Amino acid sequence: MKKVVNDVNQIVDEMIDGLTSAHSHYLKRLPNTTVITRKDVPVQGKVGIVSGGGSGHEPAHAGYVGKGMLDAAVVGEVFTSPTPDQVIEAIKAVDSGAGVLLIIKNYTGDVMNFEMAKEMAEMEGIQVDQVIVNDDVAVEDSTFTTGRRGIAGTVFVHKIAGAMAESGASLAEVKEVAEKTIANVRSMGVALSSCAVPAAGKPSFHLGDTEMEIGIGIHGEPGIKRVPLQEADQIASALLNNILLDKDYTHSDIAVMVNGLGATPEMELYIVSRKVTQLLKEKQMNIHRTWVGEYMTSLEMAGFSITLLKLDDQLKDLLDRDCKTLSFCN
Amino acid sequence: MKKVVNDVNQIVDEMIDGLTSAHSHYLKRLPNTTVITRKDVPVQGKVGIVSGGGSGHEPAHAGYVGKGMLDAAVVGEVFTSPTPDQVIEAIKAVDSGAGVLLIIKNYTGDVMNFEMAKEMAEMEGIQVDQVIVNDDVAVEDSTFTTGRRGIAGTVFVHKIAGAMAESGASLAEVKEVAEKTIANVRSMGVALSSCAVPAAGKPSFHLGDTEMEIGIGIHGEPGIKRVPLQEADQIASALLNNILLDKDYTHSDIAVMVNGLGATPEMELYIVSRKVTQLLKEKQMNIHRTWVGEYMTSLEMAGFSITLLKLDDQLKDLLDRDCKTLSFCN
Amino acid sequence: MIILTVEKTKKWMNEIQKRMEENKEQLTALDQAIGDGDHGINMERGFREVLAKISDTHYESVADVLKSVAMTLTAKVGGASGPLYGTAFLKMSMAMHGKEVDEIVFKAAIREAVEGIKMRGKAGMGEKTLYDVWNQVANFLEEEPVEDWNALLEVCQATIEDTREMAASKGRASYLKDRSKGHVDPGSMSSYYIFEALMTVLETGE
Amino acid sequence: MIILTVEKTKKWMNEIQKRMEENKEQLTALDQAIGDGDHGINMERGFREVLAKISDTHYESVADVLKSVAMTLTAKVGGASGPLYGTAFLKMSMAMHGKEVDEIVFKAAIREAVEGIKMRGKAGMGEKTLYDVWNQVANFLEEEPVEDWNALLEVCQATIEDTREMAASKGRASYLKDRSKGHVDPGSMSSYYIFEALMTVLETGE
Ligand SMILES: Nc1ncnc2c1ncn2[C@@H]1O[C@H](COP(=O)(O)OP(=O)(O)O)[C@@H](O)[C@H]1O
Ligand SMILES: Nc1ncnc2c1ncn2[C@@H]1O[C@H](COP(=O)(O)OP(=O)(O)O)[C@@H](O)[C@H]1O
Ligand SMILES: [Mg+2]
Ligand SMILES: [Mg+2]
Ligand SMILES: [Mg+2]
Ligand SMILES: [Mg+2]
Repeated sequence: MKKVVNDVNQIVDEMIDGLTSAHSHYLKRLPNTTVITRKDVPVQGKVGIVSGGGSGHEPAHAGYVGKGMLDAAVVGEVFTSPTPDQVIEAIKAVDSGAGVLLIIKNYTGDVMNFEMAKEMAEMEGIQVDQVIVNDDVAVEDSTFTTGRRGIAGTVFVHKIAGAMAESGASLAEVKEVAEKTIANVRSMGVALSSCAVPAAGKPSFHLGDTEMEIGIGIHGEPGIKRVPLQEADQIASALLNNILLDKDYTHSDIAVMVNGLGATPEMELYIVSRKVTQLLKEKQMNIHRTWVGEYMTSLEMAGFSITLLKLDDQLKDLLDRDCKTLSFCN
Repeated sequence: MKKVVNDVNQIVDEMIDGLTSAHSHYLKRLPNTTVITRKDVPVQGKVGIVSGGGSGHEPAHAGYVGKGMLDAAVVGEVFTSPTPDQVIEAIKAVDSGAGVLLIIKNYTGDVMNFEMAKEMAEMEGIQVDQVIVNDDVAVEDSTFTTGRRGIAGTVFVHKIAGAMAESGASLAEVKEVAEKTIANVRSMGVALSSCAVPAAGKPSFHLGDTEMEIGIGIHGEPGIKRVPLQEADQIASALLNNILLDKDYTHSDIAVMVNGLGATPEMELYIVSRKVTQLLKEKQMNIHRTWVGEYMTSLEMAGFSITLLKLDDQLKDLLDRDCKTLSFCN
Repeated sequence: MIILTVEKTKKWMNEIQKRMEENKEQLTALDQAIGDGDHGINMERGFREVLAKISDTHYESVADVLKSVAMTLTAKVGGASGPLYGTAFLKMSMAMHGKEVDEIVFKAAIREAVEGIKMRGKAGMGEKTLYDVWNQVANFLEEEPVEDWNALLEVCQATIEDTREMAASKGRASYLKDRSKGHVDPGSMSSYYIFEALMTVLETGE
Repeated sequence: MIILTVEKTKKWMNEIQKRMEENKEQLTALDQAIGDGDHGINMERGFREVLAKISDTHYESVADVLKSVAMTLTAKVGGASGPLYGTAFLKMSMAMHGKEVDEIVFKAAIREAVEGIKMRGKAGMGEKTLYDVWNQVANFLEEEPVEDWNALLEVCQATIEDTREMAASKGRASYLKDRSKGHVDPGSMSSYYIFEALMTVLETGE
């Protein structure tokens, strides 16, 4: 897998530079960090929202920094959680005194690094709280595992928590609505081809010419099973069935996301989204809105994920509010 | 190259269905056509803007349909110009009496099909005019060729003509500003891997493990030369130099686009954009704004293109105006 | 002597469709070399749609069949070849309008088709396009009787071979300039199948 | 007898760094099998940064060196292994604070490191993580004198082998459940290199 890179050890640094210099009118990099923030942080009186994770999932998370969503994104090495010192810088930069919410995807590394940062920031007198997104139904949620992974559903958590914070809510209120979103969001993905971590120089795994991996993780972690490639409609219903087995969305208002993992053309995502829309209507769900595109990628992996979020009036309102970020705008 | 599809002959139809059902709050499909329009067409008193082309370049062109950009996108088979009858449907749907501007990318097929439609619509008494975008400096613009191809620079033409039309300008005025944009926009691309037309079932061309194709066309048409893969910074300066050889942008205000062709991760696009920003600053150009992302793709091709647009006060103003489409919003 | 009837014209389309289906991959491969790799797909789709359209329709005249063919190709092929073949068949239809198709009418219709292609595509001889084949066919027919099908196909083949060494200056292949040399023009090849199909129909007689 | 000095501790880090560099691909490959394919990259980066940090710095005590190591690993590794190794070295440093590092202090420090890993990662024995190796090392040291390095490395190796047949229930590999069986845990392997490096340093004496 060929890459457009210079020094593989400088990828993250150069990416952040590229991103903040391209969009310097409303993003900035905290000097000597891997933290990208809104230009106007700290926003007085507003709860700060910080998310982040390993890089390689672009536009997550920097693409969601802006009015109505995140205040800062902390960027780690490719597929590697950022370190506590960086998270602390982000927390300090966005805190206006109203406290800071960390939105963490449920990976051992992310949880440990963000929690260390939280502990240290609290020692410095900043009010910090956290939520952990775990929307991936491909992983069994039992006491024998580290629990479900956080994948594309995280973007809805960013949007809703961000809108709540923007409205002037307290840290406890923002956390509460983020938790509500997490409780109502479920996702599952499929891969048709591998990605390659640039520094590793070779594909993370191998899939045969007629194989796909159901339940793939966004770092190329193997999924539930490897099966022969099927038609788009079949794959879409298989993923959807897994989600609906896990949570009942019948008669609900829902938000839908069909998320491309990297190399799958938008054309194919819409073929999937067509089937998803059909199936959800058949199953008597009321689609409030649908997002189709690349929201949480895995480098150049081919494949996609489907996310459903059950909405009540509050979530609907927050989801629909204006926001202004690079990759999500209402 | 594995695809998430059902029947390869139904791809375009299913994609359009998926797209218009996902975004039914502001897009619609004209029944029994491959035309996607704003829901509110014809917009009274406004010049209609129609673009389109073969599919496989998503989000072009349906992603640019909406307030402040296109009124309709006409979708052809993969990499194949749409047919005149479809273009006519689009023209009729968007014309409110103020006339219609066709924005055509300079490919023999597109030009012939859109021109046939224009002739027929004029016979029905609709005022139609056209502009042909030819921003690709990889192709020599001589009387011995069909001239330069239209590639990612087309998106700037959509934006600017769209903003002009939205402001209530006449067809002649909208055409004039579109022509001005075309005169000031230049692009060039590079491919690291091929794409595969779904119905063909195999890659359109082959690139060795350490090769890249400089000057690639967005349908996989071969470029200027095939050379060993280089570092991101080298590729970026090679493309930029070709553009700057063709047109002098020194001391100008410019808009920049780094456009991903499909499989290249956003991470890599930002590494490129970083270098482009550096080089342009060194060369004393004033970057007004930069867009980085997938705007005019070639299915799952890996690679990218760089576009520069020279701005005067009018173009700057039109580029900055509000717009509301799926893939471009200010 | 009448050489084309409604029946024969339908059969002609049938024969073309068979060839486009059989040679879809070959045409696509030729277009992958110097174009965008869809010519076979375009032609197969176009003539499949033509058959679907004309098979069960009743036509009064050859001109009517060909008009239907022209409309269908224009509406279903797209790309460069759609308007070009669409125009070719439309011009043939117009030249045959109100007439029975004997040798003279037929030859005049082919010449009209060639002019239509030229008008639409603005290509001249030697630009490595399907115009080359059509023009050579028309030239040949002006000199020779229609019976000499083998000679006509030889002309086609020779012209296709000629396109191999040309540098394209029209269509997508023109972007390649000298790099287009060494490859046969896909549109010329599909035109060959159109004439080969015609030969099969006319040779077998009534 | 003092077994670790500032000099020796620096040399220890040096030896670790060499091993992480040499085995970067192996560790990454192990992580590709049951994780996300970055463990070698993470470890190589971490200890490269450790060397850059400590090489030219003057330290008063072993505890100071290890604190620097811990801070650097925490700040440069990320992922799961960063906080875990960072915590391990930090706990060691804290246990050695104000002391010279003789056998007793050393053994106590290792036990503290193990407790730190457990506190941070919440893993117990048999969950197929680097905790397994650290815990077995601590257990071994409680029974045996520090000189028996070969026996200690054998314990490490046996533990690594044990992880092969375990189903992971912590870290990324846990997503695989039974499918994680048949693969050695990458973090256990990198822990092995840490102890192997220590052995080289301690064996060579002053
Ligand atoms: N201007 C032109 N005049 C005549 N024939 C042309 C012209 N441009 C292209 N062609 C023919 O069209 C063929 C390509 O058709 P096709 O692949 O279906 O369309 P596209 O190039 O739009 O994908 C070429 O091989 C050539 O013979
Ligand atoms: N909860 C945990 N407790 C102890 N060790 C763990 C835990 N989670 C993961 N590990 C160790 O971390 C190793 C993976 O490290 P690394 O690949 O660098 O981080 P990541 O999994 O975040 O990419 C695993 O092989 C395992 O030994
Ligand atoms: Mg990792
Ligand atoms: Mg084409
Ligand atoms: Mg073609
Ligand atoms: Mg890992």
